[in-house]
Amino acid sequence: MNKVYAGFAEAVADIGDQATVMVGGFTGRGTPSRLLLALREKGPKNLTIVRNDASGGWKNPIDVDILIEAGMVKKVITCFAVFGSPKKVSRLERAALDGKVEVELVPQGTLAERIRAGGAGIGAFYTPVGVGTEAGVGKEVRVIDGREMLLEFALKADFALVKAYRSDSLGNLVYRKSARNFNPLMAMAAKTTIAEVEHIVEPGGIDPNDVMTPCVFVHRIVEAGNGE
Amino acid sequence: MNKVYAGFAEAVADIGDQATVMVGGFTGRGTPSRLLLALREKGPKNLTIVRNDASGGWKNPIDVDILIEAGMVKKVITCFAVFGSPKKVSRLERAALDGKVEVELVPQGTLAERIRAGGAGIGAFYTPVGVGTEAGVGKEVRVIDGREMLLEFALKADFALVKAYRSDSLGNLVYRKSARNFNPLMAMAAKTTIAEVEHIVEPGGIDPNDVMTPCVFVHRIVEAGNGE
Amino acid sequence: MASKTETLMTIEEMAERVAHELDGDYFVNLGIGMPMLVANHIKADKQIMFQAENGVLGVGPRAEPGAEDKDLGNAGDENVTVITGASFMDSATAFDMIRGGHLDSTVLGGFQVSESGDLANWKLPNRKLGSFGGAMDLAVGARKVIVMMKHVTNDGEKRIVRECSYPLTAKRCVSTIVTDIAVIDVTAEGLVLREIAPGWTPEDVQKLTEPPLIIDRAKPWTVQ
Amino acid sequence: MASKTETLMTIEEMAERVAHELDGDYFVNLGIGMPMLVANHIKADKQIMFQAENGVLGVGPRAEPGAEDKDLGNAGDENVTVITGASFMDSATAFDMIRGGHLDSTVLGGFQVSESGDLANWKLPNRKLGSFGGAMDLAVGARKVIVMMKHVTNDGEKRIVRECSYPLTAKRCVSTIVTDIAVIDVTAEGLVLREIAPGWTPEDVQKLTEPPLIIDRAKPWTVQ
Repeated sequence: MNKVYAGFAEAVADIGDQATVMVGGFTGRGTPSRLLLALREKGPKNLTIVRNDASGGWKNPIDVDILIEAGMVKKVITCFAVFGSPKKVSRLERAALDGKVEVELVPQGTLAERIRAGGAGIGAFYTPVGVGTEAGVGKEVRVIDGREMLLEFALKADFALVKAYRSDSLGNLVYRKSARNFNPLMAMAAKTTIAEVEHIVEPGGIDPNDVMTPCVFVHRIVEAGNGE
Repeated sequence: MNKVYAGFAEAVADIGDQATVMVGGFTGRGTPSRLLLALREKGPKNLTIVRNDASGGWKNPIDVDILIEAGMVKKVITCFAVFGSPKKVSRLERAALDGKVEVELVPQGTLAERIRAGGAGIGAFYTPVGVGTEAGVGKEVRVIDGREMLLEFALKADFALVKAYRSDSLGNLVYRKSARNFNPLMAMAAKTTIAEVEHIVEPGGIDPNDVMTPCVFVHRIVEAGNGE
Repeated sequence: MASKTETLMTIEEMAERVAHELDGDYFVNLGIGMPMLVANHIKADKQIMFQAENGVLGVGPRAEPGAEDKDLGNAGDENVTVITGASFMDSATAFDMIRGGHLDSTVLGGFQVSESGDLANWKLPNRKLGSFGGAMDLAVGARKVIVMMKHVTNDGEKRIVRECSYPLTAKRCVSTIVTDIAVIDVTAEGLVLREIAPGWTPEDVQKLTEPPLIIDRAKPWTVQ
Repeated sequence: MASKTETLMTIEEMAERVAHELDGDYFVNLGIGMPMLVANHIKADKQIMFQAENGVLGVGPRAEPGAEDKDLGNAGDENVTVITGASFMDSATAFDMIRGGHLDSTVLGGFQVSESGDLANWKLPNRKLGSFGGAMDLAVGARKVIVMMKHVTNDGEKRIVRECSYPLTAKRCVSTIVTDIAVIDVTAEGLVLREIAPGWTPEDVQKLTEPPLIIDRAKPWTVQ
């Protein structure tokens, strides 16, 4: 039942080929950079990555695009595949244009909700977002309350790599400011959730009212410090 | 933009006949008793009440069943309509058996999720809970990922009466311990959310990381003290 | 049946037996009523994080008189405490935990369990209204569902049946049944009689059980 | 068009004009890019709670150099601050707020807007891949959608069109379009020219706009 791992390599050692991996963070904020570096080092192939933004290019240079560049990724489910300006080509865009990586583009709120549904045992849901757009192609439409809505299915993963500010050694997580974003959702949606945390405290060190991800959702914790 | 109301009567003054009213709390914990008393005093008719438990009979005697007893309720959407023992008859059970109140019984997780969906702009969702039971009668079934699931629709309300521990004067809410329960969900799902709070503090008195219901979901606040 | 009365396990003994069944489980929800007694029988060296579906992970013992907290109860409105490492959450998250398959097990009361593991526990058939509570979600969502109930009704009616005649809580959800005379597993082969209370034979248990039991693996009641 | 160049509103003037359009709104999301400039033009006596879809309600000015917080940014990865009364939330809740219709308004950039208020703003037609970001949710969910864009492309191509030829963001979602020459409302009767930049006539604006404009209510550009 000990969830605290000494190193990042150890924590990602069983992420194998074909795994589906969710990666928390929004731009660089709340991104588990150390786990991403360890995963690149470990080097599994044909990963499916679920991540808000996959273009890279933010202030934090360690992002999921390092896995794409390393040729480890076969598919990316994301909201941001490219930069706004067509002049700047993201690693994902290049890989996709070369036919090396498949991209499933999802509206951001729908991505958040699909991940939450995956963790919550909800099979699918109807959202008004994306109707009549490329996001709705091939999807069922149903009129609810006079409004057309798309049927969207839950997303689950084999692993979630999340970043937290604090954790107790049981795995109760607290996030800080806008670094929360997708982390609590992904923590719920994976068979194995691995948290990179800045500080690990003893049980009792976090007020039960302040826990943002209860320990039931977290399987491994590695302390990173805050010096990234 | 001032959300702080001086009295409970004032805060519920526009809840009229036929309104759908969600009431936070689970047993007596987190139940907005003072708002319920004010609503009984105001006395609108033919209300639809959405509430986790509607049997009453808990430690806190001020519960939604006081509205049922006052003849103000035409329909209740709830998980708990009766006491476990058939020997003790709840006010709701008696009113339902007399044909005075219609009861829509919903599994608890489905109730929570339907309310959340209402606030989140999700039209409906599929859950495996209730398939093959009375909870599934007349509902669409779909197999998702090899599992039969029921289609359940979002719930919204005209008003939500919620109970919080602290609020700032902008309406950012913090709940305490297990008094949180349905309150944050209902706060999102109503056109007008009225919060009974123990203590109102100045803006800035609540750490932005600790806000449980952001002020965008809250329209009226009344200070109750903690002496109930 | 009257001649056997003296060897029926008490509710506390049943609760103790269920506690043993939770070995290896860590996140557990105890249903309202009889199942809540199980908490008293968890060995001191074994930590369990009890979840209460009203939004508590890490429910501890009942609050001492005078130390009750109006904002802290379990799903049955009992004044409880929390253990170190507990957390509070809203009802949606509490049920994400349940429905999403994150709990190792749940212990529920029962009126009837069928051969295929269907559970009926929320309403007596002659009652017009009932309460679903969180039972349907727990029965569907927990990875293991243990039902704790007396083997037969007070009127001697069988409760382990081919098909439930009482309103269902969930289909094919029960893993194990702990009664006052037996421990029975629901398996793909059928109901397996795993343990028998002292003084009972497999044949005795079969007489009070509608579907055929697989009895060749039956052992004496585990005493901790 | 060349002869009119000197009277095109600048991006800052457009942002100022959009700010005026937010009168009475309190919860507002500014899209990534040009719309973010609007925040600089909110009058000091008027408080707005800006939402950022990465999970901030109450975004304040950019962080001063040296005072950046690695855990605090807006949806465009800018280092920002928060105002008093702000709150943080996860992405699901941020989008519950958006999709659930809780925001008074959003300001989005645009490539094209159609007569019926369809918006295209996420991908140029010649590009294979794009980014949806949060634009689709904002366009569908906010109670008022203001589009801020230049009236025509750099090549002089009309952007306010009968039907969008670019990939759609959402159908029938736009309330008002603020361009560098006009303010136009999307109404059930059609596009209503509400304001015109200095030096322009309604007929000039019509020439650069594909669908017919209702011009009889056109007024001069509002200067604050």
